[in-house]
Amino acid sequence: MDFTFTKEERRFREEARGFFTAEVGGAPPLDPENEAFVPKMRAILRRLGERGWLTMTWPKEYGGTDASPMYRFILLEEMALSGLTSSGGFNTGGRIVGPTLIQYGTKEQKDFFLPKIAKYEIDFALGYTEPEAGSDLASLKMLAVEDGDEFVITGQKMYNTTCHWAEYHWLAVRTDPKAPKHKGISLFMVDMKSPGITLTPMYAVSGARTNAVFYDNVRVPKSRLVGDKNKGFYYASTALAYERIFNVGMHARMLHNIITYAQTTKRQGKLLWDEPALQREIARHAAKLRALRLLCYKIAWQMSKKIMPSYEASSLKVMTSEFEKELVHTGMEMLGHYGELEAGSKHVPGEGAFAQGYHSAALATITGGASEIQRNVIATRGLGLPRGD
Amino acid sequence: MDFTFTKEERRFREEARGFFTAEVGGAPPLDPENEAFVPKMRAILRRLGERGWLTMTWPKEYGGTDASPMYRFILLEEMALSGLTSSGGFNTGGRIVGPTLIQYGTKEQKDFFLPKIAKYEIDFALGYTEPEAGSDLASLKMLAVEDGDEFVITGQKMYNTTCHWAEYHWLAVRTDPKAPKHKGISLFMVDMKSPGITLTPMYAVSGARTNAVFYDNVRVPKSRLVGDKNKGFYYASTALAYERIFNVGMHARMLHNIITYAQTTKRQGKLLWDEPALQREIARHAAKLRALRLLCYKIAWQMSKKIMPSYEASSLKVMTSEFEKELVHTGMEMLGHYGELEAGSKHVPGEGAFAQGYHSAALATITGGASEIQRNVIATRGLGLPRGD
Amino acid sequence: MDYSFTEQQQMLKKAARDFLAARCDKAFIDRIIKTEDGFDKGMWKEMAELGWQGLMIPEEHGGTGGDFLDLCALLEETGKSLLPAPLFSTTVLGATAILLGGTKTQQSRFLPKIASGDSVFTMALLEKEGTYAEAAIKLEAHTTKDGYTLSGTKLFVAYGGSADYLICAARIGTSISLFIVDAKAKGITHTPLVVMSGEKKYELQFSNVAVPHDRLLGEKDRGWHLVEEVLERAAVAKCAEMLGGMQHVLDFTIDYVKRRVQFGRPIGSFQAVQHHCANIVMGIELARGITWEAAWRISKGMPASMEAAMAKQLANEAYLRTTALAHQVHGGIGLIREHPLHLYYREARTSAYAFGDTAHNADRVAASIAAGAAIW
Amino acid sequence: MDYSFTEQQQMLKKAARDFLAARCDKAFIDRIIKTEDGFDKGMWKEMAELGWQGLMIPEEHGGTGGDFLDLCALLEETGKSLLPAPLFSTTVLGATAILLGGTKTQQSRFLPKIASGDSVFTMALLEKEGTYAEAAIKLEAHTTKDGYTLSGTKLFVAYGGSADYLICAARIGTSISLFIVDAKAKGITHTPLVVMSGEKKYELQFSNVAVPHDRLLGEKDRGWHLVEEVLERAAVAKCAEMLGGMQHVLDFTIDYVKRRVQFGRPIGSFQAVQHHCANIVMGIELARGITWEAAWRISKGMPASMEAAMAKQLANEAYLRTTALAHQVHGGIGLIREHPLHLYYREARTSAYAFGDTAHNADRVAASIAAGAAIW
Repeated sequence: MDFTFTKEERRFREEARGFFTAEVGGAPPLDPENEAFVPKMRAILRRLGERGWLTMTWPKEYGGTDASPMYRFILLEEMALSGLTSSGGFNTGGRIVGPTLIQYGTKEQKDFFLPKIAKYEIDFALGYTEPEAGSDLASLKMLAVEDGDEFVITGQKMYNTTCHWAEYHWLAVRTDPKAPKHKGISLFMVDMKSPGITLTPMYAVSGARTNAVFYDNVRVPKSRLVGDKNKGFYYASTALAYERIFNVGMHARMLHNIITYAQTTKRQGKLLWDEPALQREIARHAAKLRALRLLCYKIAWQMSKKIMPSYEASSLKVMTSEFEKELVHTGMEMLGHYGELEAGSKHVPGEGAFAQGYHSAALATITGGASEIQRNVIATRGLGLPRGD
Repeated sequence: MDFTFTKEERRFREEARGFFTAEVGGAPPLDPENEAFVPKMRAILRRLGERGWLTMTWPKEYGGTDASPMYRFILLEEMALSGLTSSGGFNTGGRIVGPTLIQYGTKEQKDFFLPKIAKYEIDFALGYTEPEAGSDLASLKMLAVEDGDEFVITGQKMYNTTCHWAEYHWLAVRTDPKAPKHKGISLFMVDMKSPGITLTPMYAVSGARTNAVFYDNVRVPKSRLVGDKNKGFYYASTALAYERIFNVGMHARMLHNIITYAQTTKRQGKLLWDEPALQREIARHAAKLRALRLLCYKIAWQMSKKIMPSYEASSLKVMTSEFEKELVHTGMEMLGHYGELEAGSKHVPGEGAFAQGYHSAALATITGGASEIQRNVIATRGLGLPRGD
Repeated sequence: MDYSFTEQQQMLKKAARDFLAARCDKAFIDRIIKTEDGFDKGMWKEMAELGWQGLMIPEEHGGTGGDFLDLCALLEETGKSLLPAPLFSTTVLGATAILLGGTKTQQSRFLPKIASGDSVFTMALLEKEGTYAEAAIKLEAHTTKDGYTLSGTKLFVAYGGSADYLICAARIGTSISLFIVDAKAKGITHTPLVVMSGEKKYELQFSNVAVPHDRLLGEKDRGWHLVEEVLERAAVAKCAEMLGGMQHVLDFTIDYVKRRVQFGRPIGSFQAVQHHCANIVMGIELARGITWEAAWRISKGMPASMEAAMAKQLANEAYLRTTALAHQVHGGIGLIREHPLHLYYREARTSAYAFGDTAHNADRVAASIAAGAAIW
Repeated sequence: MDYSFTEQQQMLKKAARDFLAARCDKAFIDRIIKTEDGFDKGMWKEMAELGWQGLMIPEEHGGTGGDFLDLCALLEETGKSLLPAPLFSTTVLGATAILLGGTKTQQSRFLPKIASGDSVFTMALLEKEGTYAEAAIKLEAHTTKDGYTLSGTKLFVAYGGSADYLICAARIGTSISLFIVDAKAKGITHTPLVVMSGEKKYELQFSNVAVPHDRLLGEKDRGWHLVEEVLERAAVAKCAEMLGGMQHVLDFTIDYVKRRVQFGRPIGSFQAVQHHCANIVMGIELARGITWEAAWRISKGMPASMEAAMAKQLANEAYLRTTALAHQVHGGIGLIREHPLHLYYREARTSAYAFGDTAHNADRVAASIAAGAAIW
């Protein structure tokens, strides 16, 4: 066993920390629920692209450096520690599209998309969920019909979060309505400016914008079909494997904020910190934070050893999102009446970070695979229990 | 609304309390895990029988006084408060067999059994569970075959807790192996001294004895069949309705013991009680105790209004048993190393009541219908959700 | 023993449900909570005609002479609909304080205006510390020949911007006195706070605000006792309101999981969803009984501080858990603002602070036990 | 970064698994824990031949020169089997104390006897208060011309009846010193305690027990420091043992729910059962990483008190939850003594106290944070 990073990994961490400190250090944390956040975040991602950091783990022939997933993990962890959210659907191109194209894309697709993704000139919006296809993604209904050199697509997507600014839609649609539902789905890369696409904005409890997306006879060239027709569900599922790097940098910031507030705020003449019940809660969170960090490191290590994590990713998804809720709960209870104040209010604690955390935490255990589905995966894939439902 | 008992109810409570104080007051609590407990408990039940208290709610023609279920509830609550367990399968005759016979029994059965049950001259052992039929009771396999005036029964029962002392077995057996599984079961009252019955003792984690029961061609007269043949599953299910009186008297004792220990034990020069985290835990338990008591009163009140509780009983079963575990957890954590001592050890706190509580709590959320099954019932019967499994 | 509402209470509740179903849908709430007042004045008058503001006010003062339990029964309904209006602050805080502590003159003067819907009341209690503790009251009252002048800052004052009168707690030396203050009096500065839920809250800064003698509420220097009496009622009334909210969330959640199909079947048939729903039910049941017992005790004039503190703990826990689990079974649809769930989720959070958070109420129960109160 | 055991550690674990599978089944445990000694002396010798007692002891003293991490790897296996033997007390408490604090002479004298299986060690630390606090040590040592005499009472001494030597903490005035005491010395009275789990525990009463000078362990008056070093290791080693136990419970639980059929299908296909199992897995994973990091840090000589306190909190929680949920999915069969589950359920409870309960370790972490320790 060895729980240290290599000298090179540590050096890279220093470099990444330096970069993020320069980019966001000092300034108040960017507010991901704010519209102004998108251009700022995209600018930062472009600067990451300039350094080749978005594609480190890609093969050299596609502009990467064949770096170990550990580096990508370190980058994301430092990013989260700096206060930049790692969620929100940013860099879907680099996280999901690029690796999928490298494996299944045509030469033309690779030549066209990969350099743009690497430099963050473009990004993609995930186009999976539909009103009737949430946890049960395979039941999606949006239909693509072949017509000469094109597919004609009609239907509705739901909660496609970055559609209002991403250049492309990474779209799952039904191409064979007669096949078993998992086997009639294909993936397309659709230019968001295509005629026939309309968006209806919707706002999450956290204030973040998401969209209902309507396709009305949208024509997409066949050259934008990803891999083989009707294998889209499989590609989409395996693409998730590239996403199995978790970190608890954000959680560390949240716990830090709680501790700082407790150690600097007096109530009835006593520091909040001096409440033993709160101290014990914080101690438990600190233990969990460290333990989760190790599990995150472990997955990154496994991936660097080419061991593909399976249920471990589900288990980390559940644990990190539920831990987020526990932290939020401690924070909210600690704040008392101040906990009801929102960003922008006089007297709001932590520049609104606590309230924002309360709203975001509601999403954490649902988006990206609800905890219930993840527990099913742990039980069936991880423990080999028979599928029941 | 009105949250008071009537004057008559209060007078009866005083009387019951006086009785139990005289019977068990002062003496250390009887240890239900101890073999010596059975004769003591049976003696107390006989004295209850002498007073007519086992059958108060029965119709006058069968020796009862047509009393409101509220009286039976008060009796059981006072019994639990006195330290006498209300579980352990005692008085299955009065709780389940009597009411069922009153509704479905033959005149001969009523004449023979009801007076004996009322005076607690006999008791019954519940004979439902089998090795392959636990939560899924309807899948029981023990077989009864008609032979002239008798049924011949062969098979195995499991965890039939009071079989080693009860006079009769309240036995569910399959009488029609070809019918759908709920529709081929009948109930019998079997004399435990019948040739062909053998018992293998087993001991629960709590130390309480239970039994595996083997029937080898046991001959039972047809006159001991309860109601109609093949309707036993229905009778057994409805019989549970008579059992839907819960109380939290035992929980009150447990919480009282925790508070007393905390208020009289010093550690590092400080009373345990002075630990604010413990105080908050106790306060939460105290709130839950009062709230649960009200829900218990509510069911008793509903029954006295002839409103048959349905899912409410399941919800009380889950809540009281899980509350028991929470209390035990608080107690065990509070005790520190002393919590590992068992009854009979030097230095054991609470005469072993805490350790006994730890062991008993393991059973609480399983026996009498596991919490998972009860939650299914709440969801399907209480909320009308569609059956899934 | 009787766990049911009287026929009259049931009629009151039914009328309230009908009125609110017709008048207080999500679009109405979304619109009203963005207004400066935070409530609809026309509707406020209609509520008065329905007898809501005067429910607990004696007939001689223009009310209908109901009791505290009646009011709680009504608040359970307004809690279901998240009614955005100063009904709680006017009745549970304002009218209660005047009923408990007011002189005959004060009662005759103010109660009819409450009952008629002419006056909106609220309480200005909390200050910088944000806790319900006597020591946290720093706003000072100085004696003048005509009465008093008040100086200091109040926080989290519900409808502090639209109220006509404030019940204001002020310090005179080491003790607290209460005053009925004109909310628009000279010297009061109103700053709106941005809060999670629909109830408008304000910071009020008092700078030498003159208050005449006859506005002293209750005995001088014994104000904190009166505050505690009001807070006990407010905690219980809040529990009733919360019960309505959580019950409504349960109702629409059950409705949804019966209809929503995933994996070829209604999601309500999945055990995980069923158990979440069962857990919501149990939380609500636990909070419900003790809330009504506390309300009943108060309406009968019996001591209820232990019950109130217990009820608030359990209601806080239940409402938060209800909305969290409801989110979980709703999935995506529950996470967008078009869906009502997020309003309840916000309400659960702010309600949990109101009139004592969970820790505050646990500490009160523990203090009672320490002082020898029986747990049974 | 490397989360795997070395090949050597894997071999050690494999050999242990094979040995324990052959020798330590439930019937063996049931029999042995009823004996007075609480362990099988023949087996103890065989364990020594396998190198277990000497695993962490340098080769010059007859051991195999492994490190603390190796020992923890072994204890994970003995924890799976609930091995009833004083292996923990002899190695983690006894050998560790002598390795950390013993003089060369003491090491040469005692370590070979530990490695060979000739001596059983334990620690006599806890007293009436039952806490791991310096102030709780009241047993007094008085200086005599030949050494010391000890008087007082020790509680919860593991294998206090069958051990050959005790590492005993005693008070001399305001500070603590440690002694290596002959467990059968004149003046020691042994009273067995009835404990939940298989480990035999005793009360030891010391009445003027004579201890020669050369049995002082470590520096006089600096004994508590040594105790803390031993406790830190003991907490982590206990976590490793607990991890083995909970993993084993998970394994046989999974096996059971795959086989057990109710309602026409394996109960492992019910979502409620699946989620219970998933919750067990997550609890174990959480405790596992931090336990091994702490063990690794100790074996590398790095500070590990924060990690140890964190690991013990999470291991306590995980083992208790594992056995509770395992009971829940086993139903009836898991509730009878014929089934091994109840042994783990008891072990989980007693392990949660060993070398610091959850509150104790939480308070340690909180104290570190208060003193400025980084949480990241």
